[in-house]
Amino acid sequence: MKKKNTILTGLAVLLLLIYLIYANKNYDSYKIRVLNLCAIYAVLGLSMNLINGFTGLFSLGHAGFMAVGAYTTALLTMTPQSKEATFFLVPIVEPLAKIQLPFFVALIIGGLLSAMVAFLIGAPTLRLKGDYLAIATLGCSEIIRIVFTQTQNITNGPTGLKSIPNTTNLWWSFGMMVFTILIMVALINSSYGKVFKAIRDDEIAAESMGINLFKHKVLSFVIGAFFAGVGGGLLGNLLGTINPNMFRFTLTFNVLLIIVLGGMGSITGTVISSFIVTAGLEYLRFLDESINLGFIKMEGVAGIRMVVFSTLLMIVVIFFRNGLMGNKEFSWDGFLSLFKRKPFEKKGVQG
Amino acid sequence: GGNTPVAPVDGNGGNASNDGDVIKIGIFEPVTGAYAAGGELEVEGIRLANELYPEVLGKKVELVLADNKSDVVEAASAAARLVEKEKVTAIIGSWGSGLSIAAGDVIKGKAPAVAPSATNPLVTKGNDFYFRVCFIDPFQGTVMANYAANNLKAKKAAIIQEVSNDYSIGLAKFFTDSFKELTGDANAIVEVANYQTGDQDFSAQLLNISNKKPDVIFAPGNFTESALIIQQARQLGIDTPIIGGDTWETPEFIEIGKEAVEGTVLSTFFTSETPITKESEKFLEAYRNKYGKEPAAVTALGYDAYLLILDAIERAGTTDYDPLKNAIAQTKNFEGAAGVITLDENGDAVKDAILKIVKDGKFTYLDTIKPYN
Amino acid sequence: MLKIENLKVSYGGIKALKGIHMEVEENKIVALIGANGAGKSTTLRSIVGLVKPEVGIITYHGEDLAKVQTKDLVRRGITLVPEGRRVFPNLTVLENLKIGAFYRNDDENIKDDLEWVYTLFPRLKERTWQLAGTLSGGEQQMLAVGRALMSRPKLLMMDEPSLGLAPLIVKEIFNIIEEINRQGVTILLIEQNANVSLKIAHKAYVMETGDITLEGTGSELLRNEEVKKAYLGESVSVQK
Amino acid sequence: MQHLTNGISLGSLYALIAIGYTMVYGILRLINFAHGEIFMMSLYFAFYGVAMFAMPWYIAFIVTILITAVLGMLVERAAYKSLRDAPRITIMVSAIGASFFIQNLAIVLFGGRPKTVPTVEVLSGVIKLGSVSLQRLTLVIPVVTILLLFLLMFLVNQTKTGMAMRAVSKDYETARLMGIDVNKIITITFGIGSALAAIGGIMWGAKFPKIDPFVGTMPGIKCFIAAVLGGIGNIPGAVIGGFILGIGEIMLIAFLPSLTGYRDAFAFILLIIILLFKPTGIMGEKIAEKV
Amino acid sequence: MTLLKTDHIVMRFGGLTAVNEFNLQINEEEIVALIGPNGAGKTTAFNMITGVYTPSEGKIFFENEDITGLKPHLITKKGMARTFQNIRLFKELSVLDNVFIANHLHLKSNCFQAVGGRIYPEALQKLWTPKYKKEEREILDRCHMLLEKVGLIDLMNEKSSSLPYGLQRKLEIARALATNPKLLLLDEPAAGMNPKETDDLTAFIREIKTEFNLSIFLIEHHMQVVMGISDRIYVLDHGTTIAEGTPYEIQNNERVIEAYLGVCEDA
Ligand SMILES: Nc1ncnc2c1ncn2[C@@H]1O[C@H](COP(=O)(O)OP(=O)(O)OP(=O)(O)O)[C@@H](O)[C@H]1O
Ligand SMILES: Nc1ncnc2c1ncn2[C@@H]1O[C@H](COP(=O)(O)OP(=O)(O)OP(=O)(O)O)[C@@H](O)[C@H]1O
Ligand SMILES: [Mg+2]
Ligand SMILES: [Mg+2]
Repeated sequence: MKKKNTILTGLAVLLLLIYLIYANKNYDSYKIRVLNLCAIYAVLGLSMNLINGFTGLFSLGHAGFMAVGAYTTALLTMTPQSKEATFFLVPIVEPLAKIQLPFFVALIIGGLLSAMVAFLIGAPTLRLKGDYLAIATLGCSEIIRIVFTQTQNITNGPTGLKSIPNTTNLWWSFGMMVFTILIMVALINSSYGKVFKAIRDDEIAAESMGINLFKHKVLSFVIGAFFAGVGGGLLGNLLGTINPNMFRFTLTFNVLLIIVLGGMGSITGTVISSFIVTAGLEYLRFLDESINLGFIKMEGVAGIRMVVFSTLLMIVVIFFRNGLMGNKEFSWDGFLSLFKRKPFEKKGVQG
Repeated sequence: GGNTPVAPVDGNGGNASNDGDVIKIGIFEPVTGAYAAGGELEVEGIRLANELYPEVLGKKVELVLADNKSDVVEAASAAARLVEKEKVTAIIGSWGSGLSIAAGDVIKGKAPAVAPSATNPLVTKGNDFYFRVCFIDPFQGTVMANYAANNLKAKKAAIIQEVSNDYSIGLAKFFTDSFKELTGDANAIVEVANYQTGDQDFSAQLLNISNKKPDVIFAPGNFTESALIIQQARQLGIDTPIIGGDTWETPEFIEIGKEAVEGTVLSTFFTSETPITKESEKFLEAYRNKYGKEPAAVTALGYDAYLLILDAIERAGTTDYDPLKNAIAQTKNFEGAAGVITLDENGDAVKDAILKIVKDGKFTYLDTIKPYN
Repeated sequence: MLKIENLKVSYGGIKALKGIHMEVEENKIVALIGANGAGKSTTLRSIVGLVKPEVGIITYHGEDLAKVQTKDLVRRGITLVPEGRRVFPNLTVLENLKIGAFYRNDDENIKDDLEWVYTLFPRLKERTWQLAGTLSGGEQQMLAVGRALMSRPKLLMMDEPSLGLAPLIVKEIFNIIEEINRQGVTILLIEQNANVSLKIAHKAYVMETGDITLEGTGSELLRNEEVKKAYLGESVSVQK
Repeated sequence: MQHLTNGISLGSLYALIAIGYTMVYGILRLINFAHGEIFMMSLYFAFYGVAMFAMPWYIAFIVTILITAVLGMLVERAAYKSLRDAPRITIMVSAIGASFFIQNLAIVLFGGRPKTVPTVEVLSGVIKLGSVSLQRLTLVIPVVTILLLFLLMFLVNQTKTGMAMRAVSKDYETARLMGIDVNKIITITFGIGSALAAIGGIMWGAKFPKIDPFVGTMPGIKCFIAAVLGGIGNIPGAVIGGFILGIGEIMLIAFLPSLTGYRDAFAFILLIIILLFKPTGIMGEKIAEKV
Repeated sequence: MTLLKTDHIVMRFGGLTAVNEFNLQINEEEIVALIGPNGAGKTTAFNMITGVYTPSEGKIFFENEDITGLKPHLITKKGMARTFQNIRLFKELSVLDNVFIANHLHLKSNCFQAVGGRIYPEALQKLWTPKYKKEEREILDRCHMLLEKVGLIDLMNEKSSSLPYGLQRKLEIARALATNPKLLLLDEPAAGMNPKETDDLTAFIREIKTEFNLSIFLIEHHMQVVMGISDRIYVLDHGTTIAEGTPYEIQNNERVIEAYLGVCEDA
């Protein structure tokens, strides 16, 4: 049984590999960009789901972590020349001006820095509960953004960074996504992951079972922030430019939306929904253009896309209140049984 | 429309971009999100130009709008969609330099882009596919510093800037540099106050400024916040002259600021009173007919961006991106609605700046400033 | 007065009730006993419309309760003391009692009823101004019963009123149940404390995993061997 | 002195809007992210009332308050009603969705370009008190805020409806059993909360006469902070929070001008510091869970 | 030997003194019960001992070590585990996981080792087993053994909230046992059970006591349980200890009868 699953998983990864090779060859840069974004959002969604979905911490600080990761990665990968050109108002501080590191190293440092920031934020705020934690973390993320707007000699202030090498490609983003999924699955099924879920279900009981609440909350927070930082780094080096304004709390909301739609506490759900939401939002663009039905031509109403999107969002939330997957996970047995159609098999997908 | 791509004219530089009988031009603007207001103004100008000049090379020009949601991530995708999926010949946009910068990498080597009003130097720097029909921040900052020092005879200036806005701090910086130089006084700037986009209350900053008794206040920033600033300053009894940049020139600036903004001076690209070119007249007439009001400067710039591209297509005689890009780069003394445009080696417009003063609830022409060399 | 026919309820896949029949006659005390998870609470929750039955008809004085919204039941004289007390923790004791009379507009009578409840539960009078959330379990239970009484019920349904109460209070609660029954209130009672509830019940039903397996008068069931074995335990005599 | 009056007037504005936030939160335990957007819509209603339909200002105000209340109730119907017993985070996403929806709808309907609130003489006249120059508004706002505060406190603590609101806030099911029409109570709460947003909106519009689809965002966040600062769900707390925030912000800019850029950060830092010492806000109820 | 000792502990909530100068002593392998009217302060005393509340005054000693004010998780580590008046299981988790988590406090692998251990391929584990894997297997074995003993082994993959009430109680006790306690504290374990189930529970408590060499401290209102298994009983009323003694002494104590038991009327 186990062996079969391993083989199937291997096969799936191989299929993904073949698909990526195909996509890289045949897709135009627009499609590739959207695919990249999907994978990056999956990484971001997973990182947030660890904190919010699995550990039950209502944190809205994700944009801040992404900002730390994105800026770190960008500053460490930009060439000294482009740094000089970009920082035309206030020159960049000395040591940063010259450093240039390989993408992977920069990405990891970005993740680590973001994790460190999360630790500094989490240590005081994780004592708060529920909405109070939400607003405090949201506040921290906004503070990070505001600080980045102000520290012109490091972040170039509101102008942001430009000419970040466009290193992120399908290999990086999907590679990171697969890596994140792997780590998350391992973590969630380990004793630590179970403890996270226990904290989510009942803090008081968990503490009475000898679990150090604070330590494990911080742990989850920091791990989540690490991957958020990595995701931010990937995003920055995909776009080639970042500025503090993109890390507003709406970005956090976007990620939150993905995990709620996918199902809080479901890795599978998060991955699926990050693809649906990201690609779907792009697909809806036809609404902004004029629609040509052959006989009538409707002038596109600017902005109607977002109206439709938010309506769809609310409808989906109302009808799938636990998200697409609830807190269930994909499993090969469940997947295969879908095809066998055994009448009495109720548990379709379960981890 | 149904896509039957036409074979590229030449083997490599060609983009199989257009249907047999239409040429697509992408509008890459924020129509939702925080910059929607600016985006809307530019789109107006672009659409108006398209109505007046619907054809080039005997083909119909079709505009394709991609909303960049005032968001950098979306901006890159929107631009990518325009060049890849819609296969546009050229792109116009975007309001908000950051958004244009985000599109820069995407469009490079795919289709040239012309920004109507993105004034940040970084937009065109190092990107020979990006152009603009406006002048850049350094020039504008210098113009206003000159005005303050020479016309107002100001010795001390205060700045109130929108810290989260690259445009605002850029202008403030260049103003500071040249004002210090002009006055020969390293302490000529007595106060730099900050505020943030969306702020509504500036009384504290203004009181601080008025305590330093400057001769002039330079307040580059969004027209909405700026109008409120001026209004609140007057309410607080501060009557120091207040000057600003091109973003002020919208009807809403006066609507919000009302009597308070009387007498404020700004630099801009364009005036409707003394039409600079023949095209200006045409534009003004059409705009007034269609909307029944005075156009904003950025609307005129949107209009110009469209015309500039059409002109270049005509000169290049093709829609292939390479020749087209070169044709745009070679633009010289092109007569647009908002002045005569010559593009410099960076792709930035070198053109006159116009000074305007608000008088009787109208932006009134004050002076024309030639580019400094 | 109340009639339940062929009631079936399920939660997702779990069949909680598998088609039960029950009847509550006016002025009687009817007890419903059964193991944990037998479906007792579910029965009460279906009566008040907090769960929707799959099939089955519940009528009250001939009226189909499926057509009546939960909030309108209290006007018809149906009141439930819910499982787990459910007092409003952020309201004072007095407010909790007042909210029991929410639908009523006869302020004078409400005052009298309040006094009546206070005489039944002097403990509540001592705590008039305390927030209900900080009461102990027993106090909260008294409050929940008192609150229900404030609505002047004709049919009072109680879900495990003796849960977690000190022996003394349990006795008191049962005394009060008999007392208000004498005053003309019909009672439908769920209890784990089978021996006491059977003792005071005119009629009783035994429930097992979603089915009613036995019914009869209280004393009949008290003597029933099966009931003794399954619910009363051997230590009955110890306590008595 | 001038700073202080400014602070008070800004603070009372924050307070006014924060009350509405707190009310809705108090009863639904739900961060009504659409509150700022409802506030924004009220500005548009006021604008159209006065500018387009040329209503006298007092009628326009009443109409605005009523329409906004209806809008609030509609939002409740559409986004929250069918989610009564859904997980909280789901409701929150629905709230965010509703807020996106209203904002984008406003863009489509009214365009992204800002409009100007017509001046109302009664509110905008300037009074000079010695060296301090005051807009009449500066005096009106705190008075209105305090008045509404007492009105609301009375409503929530002394009336039957208020009692029902508090009951509903803890337990829908039991409230229903008591004969309370839960949906009606929630609708009323939303109506009142939105009406408060409208009153806040009108005052705001008189002070800062600019309307665009995003005017609600910043006040929305600030007033939410004010509500949390005071202890979310607690009405007097919201007022205190509003004042602290408003006065604090003005003082920061006045006395530490170099830190102006951190104004918004200040609001959050203040919030976090207070939460660290009082994890449920200044006047927040203790959530010492009974085990 | 004395296992737990409280020295004049006091708990105040605002003006209310919920527990006043409570002195308690529990010896090894002893079953001690705490009874008293509702609101007497029993649960509050429990909460102080287990660290949920910090006493306003007084000291608590466990194995002669001062544990006053320690966090609950540290107290559990020292060898005390509890159940709750209202069942508090990890509802979304399986029966097995509920018990598994209670072993976490003894886990030695850190988070990296845990993740690494799970990623490390199964096939290679014959050559080398990661530390975490070894530990995980040990824990699983222990859990299986425990579940076997309490009779929940067949249900180990069920979601804990889907268990019937009585079994949830048992699971809660099993979970507490999994932390490897010396002293087990039970808050009204028989609440909501009918007399038959109550009898079964009493037997179960006795069993686990000998099986695991436990001391037990319990709160209960069911007198069958209390009188049946306790070695000693404390009686609280209004926060104050009004009696202490063997079940026989308590049953015949006037004050206790008056405040708590009531006069026995015969059926
Ligand atoms: N909300 C729910 N969701 C899913 N299952 C439920 C729910 N409520 C009850 N059940 C299940 O329905 C069955 C009957 O439950 P019910 O609460 O009616 O039992 P009961 O006889 O009142 O038991 P108790 O003595 O524990 O109160 C049980 O198997 C229970 O697990
Ligand atoms: N967190 C708290 N805040 C305020 N008062 C409290 C709190 N916890 C308990 N109390 C009060 O302390 C007293 C003792 O409560 P406790 O829960 O300890 O009683 P108990 O003996 O366990 O009663 P029961 O048998 O009903 O469970 C009660 O009057 C209760 O109202
Ligand atoms: Mg029940
Ligand atoms: Mg207790």
